[in-house]
Amino acid sequence: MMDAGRHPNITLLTYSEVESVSGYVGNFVVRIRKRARSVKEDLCTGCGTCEENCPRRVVDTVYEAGLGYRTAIYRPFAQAVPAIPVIDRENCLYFTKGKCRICEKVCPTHAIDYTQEDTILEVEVGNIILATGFDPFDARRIPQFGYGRFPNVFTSLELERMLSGAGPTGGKVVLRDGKTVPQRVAIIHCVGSRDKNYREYCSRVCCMYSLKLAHLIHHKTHAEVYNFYIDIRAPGKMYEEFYHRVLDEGIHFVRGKVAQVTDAARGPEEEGRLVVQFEDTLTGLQRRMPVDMVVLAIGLEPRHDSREVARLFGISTDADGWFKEKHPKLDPVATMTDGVFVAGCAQGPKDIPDSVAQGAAAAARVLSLIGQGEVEVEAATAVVDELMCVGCGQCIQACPYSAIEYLEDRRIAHVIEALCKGCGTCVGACPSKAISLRHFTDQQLIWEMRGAIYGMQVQHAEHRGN
Amino acid sequence: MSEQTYEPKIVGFLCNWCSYAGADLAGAARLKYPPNIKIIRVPCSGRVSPELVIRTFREGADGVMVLGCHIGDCHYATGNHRTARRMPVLRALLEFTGIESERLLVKWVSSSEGELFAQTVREFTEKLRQMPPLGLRMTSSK
Amino acid sequence: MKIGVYICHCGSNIAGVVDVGEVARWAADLPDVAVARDYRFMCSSLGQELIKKDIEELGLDRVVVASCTPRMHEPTFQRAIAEAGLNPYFFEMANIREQCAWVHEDTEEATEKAKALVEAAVLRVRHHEPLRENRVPINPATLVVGGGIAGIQAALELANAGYPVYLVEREPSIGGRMAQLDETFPTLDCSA
Amino acid sequence: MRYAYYPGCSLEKNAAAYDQSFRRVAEVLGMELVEIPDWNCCGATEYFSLDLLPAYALVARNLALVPEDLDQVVAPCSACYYNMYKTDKNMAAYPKLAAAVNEALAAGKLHYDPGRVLSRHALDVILEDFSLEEIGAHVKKPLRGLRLAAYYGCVTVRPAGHDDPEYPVRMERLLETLGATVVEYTLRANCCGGHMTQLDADTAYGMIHYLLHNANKLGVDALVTACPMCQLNLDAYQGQVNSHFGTDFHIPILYFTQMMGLAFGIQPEDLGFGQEIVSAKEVLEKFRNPPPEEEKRGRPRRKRRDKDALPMPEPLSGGDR
Repeated sequence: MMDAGRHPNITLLTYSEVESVSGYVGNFVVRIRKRARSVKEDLCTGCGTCEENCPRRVVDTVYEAGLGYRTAIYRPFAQAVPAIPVIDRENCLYFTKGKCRICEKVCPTHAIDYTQEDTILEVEVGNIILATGFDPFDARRIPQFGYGRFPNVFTSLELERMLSGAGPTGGKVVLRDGKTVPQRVAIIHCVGSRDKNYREYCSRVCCMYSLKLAHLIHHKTHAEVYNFYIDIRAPGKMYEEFYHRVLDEGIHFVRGKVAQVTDAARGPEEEGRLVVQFEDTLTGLQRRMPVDMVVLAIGLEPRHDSREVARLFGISTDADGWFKEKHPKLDPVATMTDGVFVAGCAQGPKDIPDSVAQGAAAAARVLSLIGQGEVEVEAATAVVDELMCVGCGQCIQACPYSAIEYLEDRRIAHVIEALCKGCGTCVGACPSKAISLRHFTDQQLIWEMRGAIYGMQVQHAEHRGN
Repeated sequence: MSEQTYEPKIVGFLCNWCSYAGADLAGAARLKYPPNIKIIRVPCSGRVSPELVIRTFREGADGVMVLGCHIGDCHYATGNHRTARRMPVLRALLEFTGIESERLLVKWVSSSEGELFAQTVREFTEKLRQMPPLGLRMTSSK
Repeated sequence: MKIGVYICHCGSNIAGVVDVGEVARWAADLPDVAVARDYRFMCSSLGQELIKKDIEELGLDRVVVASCTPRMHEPTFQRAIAEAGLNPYFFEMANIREQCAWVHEDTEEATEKAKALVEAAVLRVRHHEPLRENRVPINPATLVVGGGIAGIQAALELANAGYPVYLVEREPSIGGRMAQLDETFPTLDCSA
Repeated sequence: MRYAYYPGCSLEKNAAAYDQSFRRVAEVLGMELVEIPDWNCCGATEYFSLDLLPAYALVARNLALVPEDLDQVVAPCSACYYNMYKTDKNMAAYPKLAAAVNEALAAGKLHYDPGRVLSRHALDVILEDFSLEEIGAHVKKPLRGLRLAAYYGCVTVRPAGHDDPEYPVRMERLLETLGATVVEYTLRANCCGGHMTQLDADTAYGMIHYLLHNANKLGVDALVTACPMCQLNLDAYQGQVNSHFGTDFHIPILYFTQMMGLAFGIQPEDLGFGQEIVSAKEVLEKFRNPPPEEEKRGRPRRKRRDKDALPMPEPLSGGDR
């Protein structure tokens, strides 16, 4: 992370989004909106004084997964790259109520700038790599697990933050009250994954991170940890071994789907606790287990806006919304659009080693293109039949690329081949059939349709000419 | 049952970037649709001139589909705007020449809409099956 | 004019539904077709060799391959015939996998449709003209969208090779999901 | 708006209060109920397990008797609603079944074309055909100070997807509109045991005890239901459960229409109050003399946030899954 921030060849554009993309492999033009940070990047030293003094606290739903707070002027985390904060204008007291300006007063370098505006910059690139990642499954969509209703139902991402020494609890595993250490913890696998009601696919990482969470929770709290799983999927180097290590540590495994998590007690031992109701498929029994904490192993979903992003870059998504690779086995990081590559979870759920490998693979594909120095472009361009052209200019209006010019002296249209992308829109527009698209001529298409429509009979009709 | 002795011939002009890819996705997902449609790949729906559609009917098609990218998503920026503007005029022309305008289907299908493509083909084929053959092909040879 | 027609089995992907032998036998009678063959995997190097050999030995000047979507392998075959000395535009593909074998179930129907698609390609390729590829230089800069672990890795590889990279991230910091994790499986090492 | 009305057997006997209160509430809302002439029992939950064809025919007869000019039927009983809904859908999905059922109906010179009549539960009709604002506009005497929990049971919410079947929320919104203090009752969509009381009393008592015990912990004044079976099990067996488990529950089980009627200013006698076994006297008492300070108590307590406590996730807005 630090390396990427420091590298002289990398221009870091954080708090930024791509607005539009045009052009083709080798020569894309990309418009990027750099959102206003309200902090002057050249003056800010990243000292953090503004954060310390900001009076506004909001729940951090991104980095802290909703388990912790941040201020309105903030850096997502202490080692953020770049170390420059942003003002979250939706929550900032100055931007919402018109007064405060404390950060401006305390900033030793006068870097705060409330008047900053979004800037648009245009960059020219030869290739594009999309590594836009995933969204965690929203556990509130499965109401019977009670996330959002029962305080002590957590998501796995919340637990990750809880276990982090720099997280909201300083690394302590506690209940929602912030102090009680759980004595019995249930981890429910496949929340949102492998479930026809939500996502049918396996999210690939949940089994392994659940094992890791089980190990860490047990290690830190000595709590009894129960894993409720469908199957344990541990395919990876040292993964199965890790599973066995966790088994040996005395972590419990129950094979079966959990029907519901409830706070309704059926007996004294359940009072005041959460109860996991489940089917134990290895004994064939319906059972209930009182626990103090429930951790939902949420799956991975495509980014909520993955379809719009795919459209922006001219690539496609699969039915779930993951970016579609050119070939699932032979070309896993290229897309159907030349010069656009995918890496990481944007293409489908995967773990860290696979994401890193794909990132490197995508880079290698780009390097191979750069190494070739040039790329073949459209040969199938439009061409004007000078004898037929009456110079009406319809094609000039229709062309999306301004690739057709009007030759004043000869009063005809002329295609500038270097600009023509071969869409053929001009052909559809020409009233005098004077313009045609190479490789997609009327003649070629008509013969193709003849073959398609009435087959062998064409041979007989052929002599009658076109 | 006896009404269904005839299978309509359908030609689909699909833009290479969205709809053709959508049809490919329908295949990759093994969605099923009737075999009546024969797909002709064009770079952009904007390439499909009114004359080409009329020619397709004259060559014996009972139905023509022109599918392109959604407006705003055209690989060629604005090629499909032209299609969108052209097709209503073409419909009027078809009616004028005695071809029911519903024999022409113009729709936007993206590369991720395999199911929409399959559904569109199913519905269009079914609709044409309910209509009599067009039989415009001008040849007597057999 | 001499056209070579090649029907791909794609293992059982096509051959499992379409009677490929029948399509090849039938294609041999189409106008100007000099040879029509079916083969297990046309896109394999052996399949490509088959075409090249026919071009050289039979003097083919047009080639039709009926297999998967041209969006996948059209460049593959164009390259192959170019290597055999033919203009790459003297080529046409019939999509009998995605738009035939995979979407139809009845062998008779699918075979008939495959024939129609092959014939359409043959009739079309007879009217193809030679075209010359234009070449443009590649801008060595790359845009990487997303500053998570995959994006960072890609950006570093490119930057280390000496090329400029624009790394765009929606959040105020790069790091992505990885930055949220403390210890990762199976080695429990710190992720930062 | 005119609706065909199918009261069903329970509403003639043990759930007469439901029938009475629904009719009165419907009147206030401007619903015109046309009772199906000569209707018969829907077969309840048992008949479908015994003999399918007569069971479907029994239900289809009622649908066939729905007057020609009406295209929807309202049933306050969840079992009746479910049976009618299921019969209509299955006849549409399985033409053979439809033919067999119609053959049976022909003996009585009747015929039913699946899809002609939409079967709806009284709760769905009230919540879908009227907005909360419209309902709120009829409230003359809010149910101020009453702590109520909604109890849907398992059938009401399951077939048609009007609400989340695992965690419905619409009856809660209705009770809030009526001015009551609604408590979150986790077991709102759990089964009441149905006819288990007749098959295995111990199991049934266990199920009923589970529901009552957890409602009791919430300190509710009453449980509000939308199903005669639920009402019967929780009300009529409350005494047995008390002696079986040595508990002392006293939780009146009332119909949502009774609560609506109260808020609409209708006299309790006209809403069937007094017919319940676990007396609702205290509820009516509290309704007439609401404790004055009740309103102010709930709020400030929530504000005092423990400084150690971790934030809770926001509830899902919109409720769509």
